Amino acid sequence: MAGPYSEKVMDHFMHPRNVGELPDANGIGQVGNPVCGDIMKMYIKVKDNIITDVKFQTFGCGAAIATSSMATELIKGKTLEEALKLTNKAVAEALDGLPKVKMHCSVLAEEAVQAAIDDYLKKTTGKGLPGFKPHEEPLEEHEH
Amino acid sequence: MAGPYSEKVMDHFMHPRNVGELPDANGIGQVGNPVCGDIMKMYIKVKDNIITDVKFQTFGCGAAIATSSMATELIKGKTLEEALKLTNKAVAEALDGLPKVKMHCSVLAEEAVQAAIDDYLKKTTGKGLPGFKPHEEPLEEHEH
Amino acid sequence: MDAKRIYLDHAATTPAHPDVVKAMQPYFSDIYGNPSSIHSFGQEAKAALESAREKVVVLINARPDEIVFTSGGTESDNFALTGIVYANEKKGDHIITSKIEHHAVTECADFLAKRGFNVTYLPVDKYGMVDPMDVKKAITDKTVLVSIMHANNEIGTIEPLADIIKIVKEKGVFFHTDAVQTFGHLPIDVNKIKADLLSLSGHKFYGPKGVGALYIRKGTRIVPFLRGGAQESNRRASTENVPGIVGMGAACMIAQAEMATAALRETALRDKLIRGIMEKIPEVTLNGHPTARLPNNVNIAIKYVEGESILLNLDMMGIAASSGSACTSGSLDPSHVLLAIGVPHALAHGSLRMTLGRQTTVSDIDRTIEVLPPIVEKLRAMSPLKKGGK
Amino acid sequence: MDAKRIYLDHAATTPAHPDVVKAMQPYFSDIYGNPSSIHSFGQEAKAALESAREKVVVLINARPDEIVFTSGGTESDNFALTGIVYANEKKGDHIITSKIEHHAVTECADFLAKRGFNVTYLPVDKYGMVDPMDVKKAITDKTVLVSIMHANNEIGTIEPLADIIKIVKEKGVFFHTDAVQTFGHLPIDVNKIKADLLSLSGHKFYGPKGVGALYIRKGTRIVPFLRGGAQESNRRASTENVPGIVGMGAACMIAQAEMATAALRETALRDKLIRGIMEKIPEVTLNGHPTARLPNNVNIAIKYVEGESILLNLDMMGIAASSGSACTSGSLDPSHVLLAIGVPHALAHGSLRMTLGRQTTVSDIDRTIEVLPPIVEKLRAMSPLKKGGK
Ligand SMILES: Cc1ncc(COP(=O)(O)O)c(C=O)c1O
Ligand SMILES: Cc1ncc(COP(=O)(O)O)c(C=O)c1O
Repeated sequence: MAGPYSEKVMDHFMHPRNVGELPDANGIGQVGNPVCGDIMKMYIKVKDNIITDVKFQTFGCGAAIATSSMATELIKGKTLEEALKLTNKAVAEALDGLPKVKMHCSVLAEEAVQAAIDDYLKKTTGKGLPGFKPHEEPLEEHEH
Repeated sequence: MAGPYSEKVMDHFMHPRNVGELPDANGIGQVGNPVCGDIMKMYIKVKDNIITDVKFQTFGCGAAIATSSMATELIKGKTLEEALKLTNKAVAEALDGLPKVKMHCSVLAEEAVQAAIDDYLKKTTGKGLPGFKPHEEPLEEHEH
Repeated sequence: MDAKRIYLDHAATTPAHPDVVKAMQPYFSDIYGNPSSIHSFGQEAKAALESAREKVVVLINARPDEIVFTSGGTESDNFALTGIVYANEKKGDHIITSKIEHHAVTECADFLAKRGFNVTYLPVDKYGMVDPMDVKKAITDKTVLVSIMHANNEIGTIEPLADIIKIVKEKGVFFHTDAVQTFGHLPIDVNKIKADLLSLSGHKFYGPKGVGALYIRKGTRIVPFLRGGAQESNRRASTENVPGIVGMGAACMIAQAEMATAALRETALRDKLIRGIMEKIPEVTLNGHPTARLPNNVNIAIKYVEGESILLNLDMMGIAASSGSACTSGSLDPSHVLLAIGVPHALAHGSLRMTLGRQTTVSDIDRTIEVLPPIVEKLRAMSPLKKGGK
Repeated sequence: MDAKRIYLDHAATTPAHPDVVKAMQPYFSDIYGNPSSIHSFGQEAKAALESAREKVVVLINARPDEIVFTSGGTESDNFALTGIVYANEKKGDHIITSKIEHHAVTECADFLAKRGFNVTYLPVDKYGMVDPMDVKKAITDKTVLVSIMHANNEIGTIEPLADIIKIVKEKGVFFHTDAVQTFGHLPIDVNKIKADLLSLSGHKFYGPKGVGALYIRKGTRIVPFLRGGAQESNRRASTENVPGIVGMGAACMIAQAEMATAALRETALRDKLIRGIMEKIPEVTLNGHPTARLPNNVNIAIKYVEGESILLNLDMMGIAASSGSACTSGSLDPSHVLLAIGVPHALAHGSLRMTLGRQTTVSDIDRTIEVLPPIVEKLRAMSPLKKGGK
């Protein structure tokens, strides 16, 4: 199928890595909202400044699911500093590119990682990520 | 060919009756002008109030030639009074109809007959056809 | 790749019927004249054009000179709106339409609004129905045109046209209907319902793409949309798409013969599919009217999941569906139609349209009912919206 | 009826090339998806669309995203004019075009003039040439668009586009050219001549009817003409005519391969036909430019006779020609193009256009040269304009 997505996107979409909730997460971030049609929730488990485990839940299009999945792969086992360097462009490139109209999904993925780290920092240091503010605030909060 | 014209129109167009000049004409009328693209010249020979001979010359489209031809047939051998009763509708009907955009050609044919009679009356009685005025005056006159 | 692919997107477009394709063939390279030409090549093409026109009118009880061929539903809609509005500028400057029209109507109305005209977008009820009383209330002495679609392309709701037009005509206002989804599918009699203008599109009823028509009631003054040559009695310039028009004519003949049986058959399949999904998947609702509905339209809101991700999964299983109007894919906004009937944003994003067709079989429906639930389950498992989602 | 009919009206329309028709076939009933659909049916259609786009650009050295598919030359012209004018209302309200443009340009310009814009119609010389200096003089600080055709469809004159555009671009004004008669026939490089917009139509170069395109230089803001869905990157709504577009793509490939040889061959036939007529028939003149002329265009003024009557006679002999633009038949006015180059009314009515094509043979030309003189003689014999006519 010569669809809108690369094979890699389709692979991550059909077989997303690290899907689900993480019961012992110590950082949880959610970005996006139902109006735009994409919501990403990222769970991280940080130990000794290293992201030892990560999971995601996403409501959204193929690109939203694939970028979430790819982002989890890219930050797993990384230090917080390394994870914070993850850009949306890097996520998109790792997926062999995204259609232009779907680039915002990779931005969401980048922000989901940052939101999770922000939450972890708040919980552990009482202070969030300096300057962190996702493009769109979640409209509603769901318990997990 | 399912063309714009009836078979009868095409017949009169391809094989027009009474084409040419009439050297001994005693009535000659010309109507139409080059701007509208149709010029009809009608020659009649009148003897004892009867049109004994008639010829025409026409510059114009298929309908213009066919209506001229049909008009000559319809007035040949008729009295002047009968010829003056010839309407454009009668010419069109005798041709099994004309396309709407070509109805003006039948009007020209009617007027060409009237113009020729008008000329004959002027020459013989000094007074033309009462009230006769063709829709469009010829812009230029050509000798024959 | 898969054994058999299942096409459930007939509202987006239909395959041309084989007889349609056959009818078109001579008009590409053999009878190729320009219908405006006076010679035999041209006149042969013209004859084909006029014969197609006679086939179109049969389906709506119109006269051949009331049909203007266009390039499709969009042009017909744009033509109707701008043509009537520009022809009646001295009379008024107000248009009434609904919130659930196809973009070919709303985008055109928006454009006219930007150019100084006034547009009222009527609301609809939760089924997508326009209330004729709302039309009555909206009409002012400046109103020149009311445009309400015959049936909605997304949710399938059939509007109460006869009642609406009765009111509109009492006020002496022109009425246009976008019948792109119903022409060739449901019986229409323009003289009975008294519509002044009606849009149709070839590729929605097994005719070719890129050709449509606008019915314009005899005597209705309209300003041309495409300007240039004198084609279509000076109402639509451009060399006519003769093969396309001939193909659409053939599609009309087929539709006339098959419409009634097809509607019955598709209604049964439609209801089977709706029932099957409702039984197998929890937390789904039907969008649109339960009965005043296109025979082939299923549109369901599936909680907690997003439409495109369902579509892609279905596509991997060989099933083609839509998550709204195909025309608006590429846009991030949820369907304006679903929002107009009050579906919340998340649910609007999670709506799935399946539109059946002449070739759809019972086993296609069975397979869809079998394939869809596990897809939804899988996506719900990864959804942050699903409570206790796992 | 006759043995072989001879078609000399290729400027009105051309037969689709057999390879074009073949290329279209799969896209009616097999690959029938809507290119806007996300599923495999839609994506297959989309791939075909984009592949056709790449074929179009080859002929004019453009980029695929600079091509918007339309329903033909008329829509492309209407789109270019209204789209640029509406997009630049804040900048100005003045359009410059010529007196010999196709009606698809002039009628649209007239419409804009009625809606408050200012239009300058430049004169042409006796060959139909626009003087670049006239363009320069006409440009004001309110001018937003200059539209001059590449070659005229009636008299075949090729305009000095490069010189005109140089002046227009120095003034920072948009330039559109109607290349409907040259695209696929003459080499065009939009980057060399620096045109901003260019119209083309499939059926004029052995592609299908009902499909065309508008080239829009990257970065040019334009308001859509057809409004509705998001097709063609939001520049032209309506479900794409996939088979037609694929067919036009195939026609581009063929044109690219055959253009140079065809032009040489047709030029030779053209000049043979002109010479033959000039030798055999007294009192005829060539309309249009003797050398800066479309390779396939012959347009002669025949004194004392009217065009339609010649056409009908030729048609009875199996030869198809035109007495002006096919689009305006049905009108009684003589061609605005012939009047603009100073041909008197009677002669304008008596002009005959013969446009050759890929299938035209030497013997077709010989036969035409043989058949035409007695027809003219017969008609002159019944003409009241011919001195001593008999
Ligand atoms: C209701 C309705 N109106 C108009 C259109 C536009 O038709 P087309 O794509 O043929 O221009 C469509 C389909 O796209 C439609 O469903
Ligand atoms: C120069 C020119 N422009 C525009 C057109 C219009 O093209 P179409 O008939 O494909 O709309 C034509 C032909 O009819 C033409 O010759």
